[in-house]
Amino acid sequence: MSNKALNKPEGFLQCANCKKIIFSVDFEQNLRVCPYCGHHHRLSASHRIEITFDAGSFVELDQDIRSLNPLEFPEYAEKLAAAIEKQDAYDSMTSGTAALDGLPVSVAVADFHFMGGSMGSANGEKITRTLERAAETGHPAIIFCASGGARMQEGLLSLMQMAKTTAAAQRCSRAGVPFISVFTDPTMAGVLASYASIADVILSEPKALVGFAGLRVSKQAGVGKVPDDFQTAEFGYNHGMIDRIVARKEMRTTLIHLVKTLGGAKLNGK
Amino acid sequence: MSNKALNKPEGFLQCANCKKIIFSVDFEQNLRVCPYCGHHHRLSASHRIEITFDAGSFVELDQDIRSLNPLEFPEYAEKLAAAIEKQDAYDSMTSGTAALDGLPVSVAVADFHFMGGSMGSANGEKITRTLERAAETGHPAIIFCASGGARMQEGLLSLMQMAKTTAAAQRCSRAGVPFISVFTDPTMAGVLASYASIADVILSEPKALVGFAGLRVSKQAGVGKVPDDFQTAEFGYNHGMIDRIVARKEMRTTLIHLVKTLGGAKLNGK
Amino acid sequence: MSKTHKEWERPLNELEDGIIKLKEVSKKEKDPQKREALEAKIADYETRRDRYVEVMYSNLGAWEKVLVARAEKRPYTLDYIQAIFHNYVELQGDRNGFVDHAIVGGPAMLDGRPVMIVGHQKGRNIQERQLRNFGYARPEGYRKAIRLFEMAERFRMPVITLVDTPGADAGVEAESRGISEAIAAAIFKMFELTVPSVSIVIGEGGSGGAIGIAASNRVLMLEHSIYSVIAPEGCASILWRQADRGADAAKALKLTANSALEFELIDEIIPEPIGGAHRDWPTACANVKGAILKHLGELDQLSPSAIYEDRYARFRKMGVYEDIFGS
Amino acid sequence: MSKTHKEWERPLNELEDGIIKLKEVSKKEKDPQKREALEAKIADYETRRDRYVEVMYSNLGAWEKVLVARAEKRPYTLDYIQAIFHNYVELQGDRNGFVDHAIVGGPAMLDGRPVMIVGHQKGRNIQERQLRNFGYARPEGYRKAIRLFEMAERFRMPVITLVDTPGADAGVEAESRGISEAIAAAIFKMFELTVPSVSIVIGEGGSGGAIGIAASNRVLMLEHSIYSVIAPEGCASILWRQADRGADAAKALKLTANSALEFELIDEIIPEPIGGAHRDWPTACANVKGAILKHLGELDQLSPSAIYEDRYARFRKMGVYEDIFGS
Ligand SMILES: [Zn+2]
Ligand SMILES: [Zn+2]
Repeated sequence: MSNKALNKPEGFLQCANCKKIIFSVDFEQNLRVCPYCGHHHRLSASHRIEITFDAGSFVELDQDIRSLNPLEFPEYAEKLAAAIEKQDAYDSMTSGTAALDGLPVSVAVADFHFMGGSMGSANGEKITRTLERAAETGHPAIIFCASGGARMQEGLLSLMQMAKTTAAAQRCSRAGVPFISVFTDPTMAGVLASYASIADVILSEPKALVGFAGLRVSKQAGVGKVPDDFQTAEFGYNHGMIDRIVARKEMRTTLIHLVKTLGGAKLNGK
Repeated sequence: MSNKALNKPEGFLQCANCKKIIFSVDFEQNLRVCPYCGHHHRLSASHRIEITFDAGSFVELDQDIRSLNPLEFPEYAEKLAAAIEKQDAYDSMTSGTAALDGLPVSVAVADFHFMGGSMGSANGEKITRTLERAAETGHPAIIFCASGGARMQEGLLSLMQMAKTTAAAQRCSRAGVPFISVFTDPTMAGVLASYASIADVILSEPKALVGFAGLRVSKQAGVGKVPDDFQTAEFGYNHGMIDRIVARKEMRTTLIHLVKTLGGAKLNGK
Repeated sequence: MSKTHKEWERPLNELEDGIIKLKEVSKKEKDPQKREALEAKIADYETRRDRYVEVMYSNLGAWEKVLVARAEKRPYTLDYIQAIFHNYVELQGDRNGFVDHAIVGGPAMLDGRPVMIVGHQKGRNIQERQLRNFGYARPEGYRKAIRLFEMAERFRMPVITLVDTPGADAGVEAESRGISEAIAAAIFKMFELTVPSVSIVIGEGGSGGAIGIAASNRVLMLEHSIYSVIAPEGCASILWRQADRGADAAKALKLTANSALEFELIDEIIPEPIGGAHRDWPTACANVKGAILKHLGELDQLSPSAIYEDRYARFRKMGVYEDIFGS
Repeated sequence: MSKTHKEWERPLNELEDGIIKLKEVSKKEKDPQKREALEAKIADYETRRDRYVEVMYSNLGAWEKVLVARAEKRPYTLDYIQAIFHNYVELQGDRNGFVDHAIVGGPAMLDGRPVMIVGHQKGRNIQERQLRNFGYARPEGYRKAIRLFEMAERFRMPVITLVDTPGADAGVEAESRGISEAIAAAIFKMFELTVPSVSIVIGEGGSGGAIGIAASNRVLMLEHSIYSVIAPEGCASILWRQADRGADAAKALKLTANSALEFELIDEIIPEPIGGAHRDWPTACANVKGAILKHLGELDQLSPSAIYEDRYARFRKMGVYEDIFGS
C-alpha cells in the first residue's frame, strides 16, 4: 500500500487509505492524519521534528555524513546520487539535539522517502552518534524509525550496522540513559532486528508496518495462517513487542512524560 | 498415580507404572528404575545422596531444624509429629555438603515421603542455608526437588519461604556461584514457582510431574485442551523450562560435568 | 455457599438505598414542615447507617475480610495510580510474544519524583474483567513486571507495587509459557534491585501470584486486605473436600493484615476509611499515598547496597522454626 | 536454476566413485600383475583427483563459495563441539515457553578451561533437518543463547559461537514471538559481556540470523564460508526479480571471507583442508581449535573492562562513509 496522500484539485488531497478527499488545510492541521479513517501518512524528517520537539530547539549534527559505494554494487552509485538530489540530504536519517518541554534530548529521525530509509554505513554512523551523545551527556535518546531494513548495496558493511547501532544502545543503557524508539510506517528487517527493538521503551504510530521479513517471505516460511493484522503495530503490541500505540497528536506529550520520569534521575544530575 | 513400587512375593516388586513384576535385586541395581518401562520410582533422600555424590562425602547439616505450628492450624501438629515419627527426620529436606568427583558442593535433597515434601518454615530455612553456604564458599549448589508446594498449614509464613529461598538463590547468582536444581517426581506449585525455577541449570528426571497447579485446577482455569504430556518433565522441556531430561543413571556424570565447567572459575579460585 | 460481599452488605445497602430515596422525596416536598420532618428522618437514618457501618467494620472476621478485600467497588490499582501519581505512561509488552492486562505498570511522578509502578489490575465491568483475566496474571504479566523492575534499576527509580490478585493464572496456556518460572524470575529480579521498593496489598494478596510482585523492602497491607498462601476455598477443598467451608479455612489460614503484622511478615497496616476503602476512595488513596511517602522517605536514607541488604534481611528472617542445637 | 553443491562437485564425485570401484576390483584381483596395473591406475586417478580438487578449490568464485558453504557434508556445529571440546552438556530452554533446536549450546571444557559454546545447528538427514528447522533459528533459539551468554558472564567463561545459518526464521510464528526483538536482544547481550568472545562463521553466515550470535571480540571465517547481509537468491529476486541469478548477486554482495577481511569486518580467515572442510573433518576441526586457542590466548591478556571496550571499538569503526566537515 502506498502511504502517500495524493494531490487532487487545488487545495485537496486523497487519503492513501480510505481514498476520501481531504481539504489540505485540515490535513496539515491534523498532522497529516486522515480526519476520516485516522490513517497516519508518512512524514518527512523535518516535518516530524517540527511537530515533536520544542519550537526551534532542534540543532542538526552529522549532516555531512554520506555513504560511499565500497562494494561497487551495480546501480548503487546512481540510486544514491538520485536520492541525495531529490531529498536534498545525504541520508534518510537526520540527527542532532533538541528539547522536549525544555528538557534536552539526543534525537534521530528517519525519512522513508530517502532510499526507503535503508541502513547503510552513513545511517548506522548517525544512529550510533545519536546514542553515544545520549550516553555521554545523560540526555535521553529518541529515535523515530522508518526503514525497509539494511541497505543491501553495502553488503556485509550494512549487516554490521546492526551490531554497531545495538552496541551504542547498550552503551546508552549501561550509562543509565533512557532510549525511546518510535516505530513509524514502515519499521522492518535489519532495523527492527537491531537498535530499534532493544530500546527501553518502544512506541509506535498506529497501523505502521512492523516486521522482520516481507510478507511474501513470512508466508513461504510459515505453516500457519497469516492473521489479518500481521506485521502491523497493533500485532506487535498484542505480541509484547511494542509498549504503546500512540496517535501522532499524543506523541509529544507521551515523550515528555517518559523523558521526565525515566530521564528524571540523570537530568537532575542524580 | 502412586509412585511406589509394591512389594510382591519375597524378592520381587511390581512397577508402579507398567505393573510388571521385577526382581528386587535388579530393581535396586537399576537405581529403582523399572528395567521394562524406564519408570523412575521415587527415592528417599538418603538413597539419592548415596547414588549421586562421592561415597562417604556427604556431611549433614541443619538436621535439627523443625517446623512449629505458629498458626495453630487444625490437625497440623498431629500430621507433623506423625511424619517425624515415620520418616525419622524433622523435615523432607536433607541438607549439607558433599563432593562430586572430588569437587565440593553444597546440597539439599528432598524426600517426598515426608508430608509431600511441602515447604514450610523449616524447609525454607534449610534451602536458604544451602544456597547461602554455596554463595559464601563458592561451592556450587545442587538441590534435588520433590514437593507438592508450599505448606498450607503454615499460612503466609510458607508463602514467604518462596521469597526467602529465591532471595538466597539470587545471592548465589550474584556471587557467581552455579546453582543447579534437579526436578524429581513431583515438583509443584510454590516450590516450582520459586527457587527451583530460577536455578542456572534445571535438570529433571524423566516423566516427573512438574507443574504450577493441580491438574484439576489447570483444567478449570484453562480453555484449550490439555496436552497428553501436560505437567510432565517432557512438557517442561518442550516449553523451554527444563534444560535437560537426565536418566537417573546419567545424573551423577551430568552433574560432574556441570560443576567442572560452570563452577570452574570459582573452584579454581579465579 | 458462602456469601459474597454484596450479599453480606445487603442490609447496609438497603439502608443506603432508603436514604437516597428519602432524599429524593424530600427534595420534591414543597411543604416546609413535612420537609423538615423528612430531613430529620434522613439524619436519623444516616446516623444509624454510620453506626451500622462502624460496628460492621470495626471487628471484621477473617471471612468478612475476604469479602471486603474482594469487593467490586474497592479501588483497584489504576484508581490508586490515577489519584496518587502524575505523568503515568502505561507500558505494555513482555518482549517475548505476549501481552497481559492483569498486570499493569509504567513510570510516573510521585510528588515530583520519578517512580516505577507495577500492579495487578482487576476489571470492573464484564468486558474489562475478561480483558484482565479476572486479575489472574499470566506469565507475560510477570515478564512485563521484570522489564519494568529492570528499567527502575537502570534509571534509579523507586519501585511501587500494588498487589490485588486472587492468584496467578493456572490454565494450560499459562503453564505452557512457564507461569512458575515467570513468578520465580520476578521475585528473583526484585531481590536484585538496589533502588527502594514498597509493596502494598490493596485487596487480595493471592499466593504465588501476589508474592511475584511483592518482594520489597517494605510490604504494607490495607486494613481490610488479605494475604494468603492459598485461596480459602482451595484450602477448604483440600482439607475438608468442601470448597464452601472457605470461612473456616480463612480463619485457619490467618490471612488478615493483623496476623501478617503479628508474624512480622508486613511492616505496617494502612488504615481504611470507616466502612472500607470502597466507601471512600479519596481517603483510601490519601492514606496509601501517605504510607508510600513515609516509607520511601525512610528508605531514601539508605545507600544502594544497603537497600539490597535491607530487603534480603527482611525476608531472611521470615519463618517460625525450632533449631535445637543450632548449626 | 543455479547448481547445488552436489551438482557442482559431480565430476569430482564420479572420479571418486571410480576410484572406490577400482579399489574393490583390485582387492579381489588374484593375479599380482593385473593387480599391480590396477594399483598404478588407482594412483594415477588419485593424483588426478587431488590435482582436480586443488584446481577446483584454489580459486573459488563467490557463488562456488556459497555452494561449498552450504555443502551437506560440511562439519556442523555439533561436529566441531564433539571434536574440539570435552564435558559438553547441551542446555535447552529459553525459559519463556519454547524450545529451538536450530541453535544449540552449553558449557564445555577446552583444553582444561571452561567455555560456553553457542552455535547454529543444521540437520544432516531429513528428520534432523526438520527438527532443526533447516538451520533457521527461532526467537527461542536467540533467547536460549542470551541465557547462555548471561551464564558465561556470571561464571567468567569465555564465549565461543559457531555461525551456520541461512538466516533467521521469518515465519508467522517466529514473527509473533518477536524474532526481531530476540536477535536484537542477543546482539545487545553480547555487547554487555566482560568475558572474551570469539565467533567463527563455519558455513553460512546468513544476515540477521548470523549477526545475532556473532557480536564478538574476534570474528573469524572458515576459508570457504560466506557472510552476507542477504541471501544471494533474495538479493537477486529484489534487484532483478530473478531468484535464479543468485550467482550474480553473490558476486555483487562480496560475501566471501576475503572480502570480509578486506573491509576489516573479520579478524582472520581459518584455512580449510584442500577440497574444503567437508573433505577432511579432522583437519578442519584442528584448524578451528587452533584459531580459538590463539585468539582466546590474546584476549586473556585483557581485563574485563578492556574486553568490553575492545568489542565496542571493534564494531564501532565498521562502515565506509564520508564525513566531509566532520562534526
Ligand atoms: Zn482516510
Ligand atoms: Zn515399569
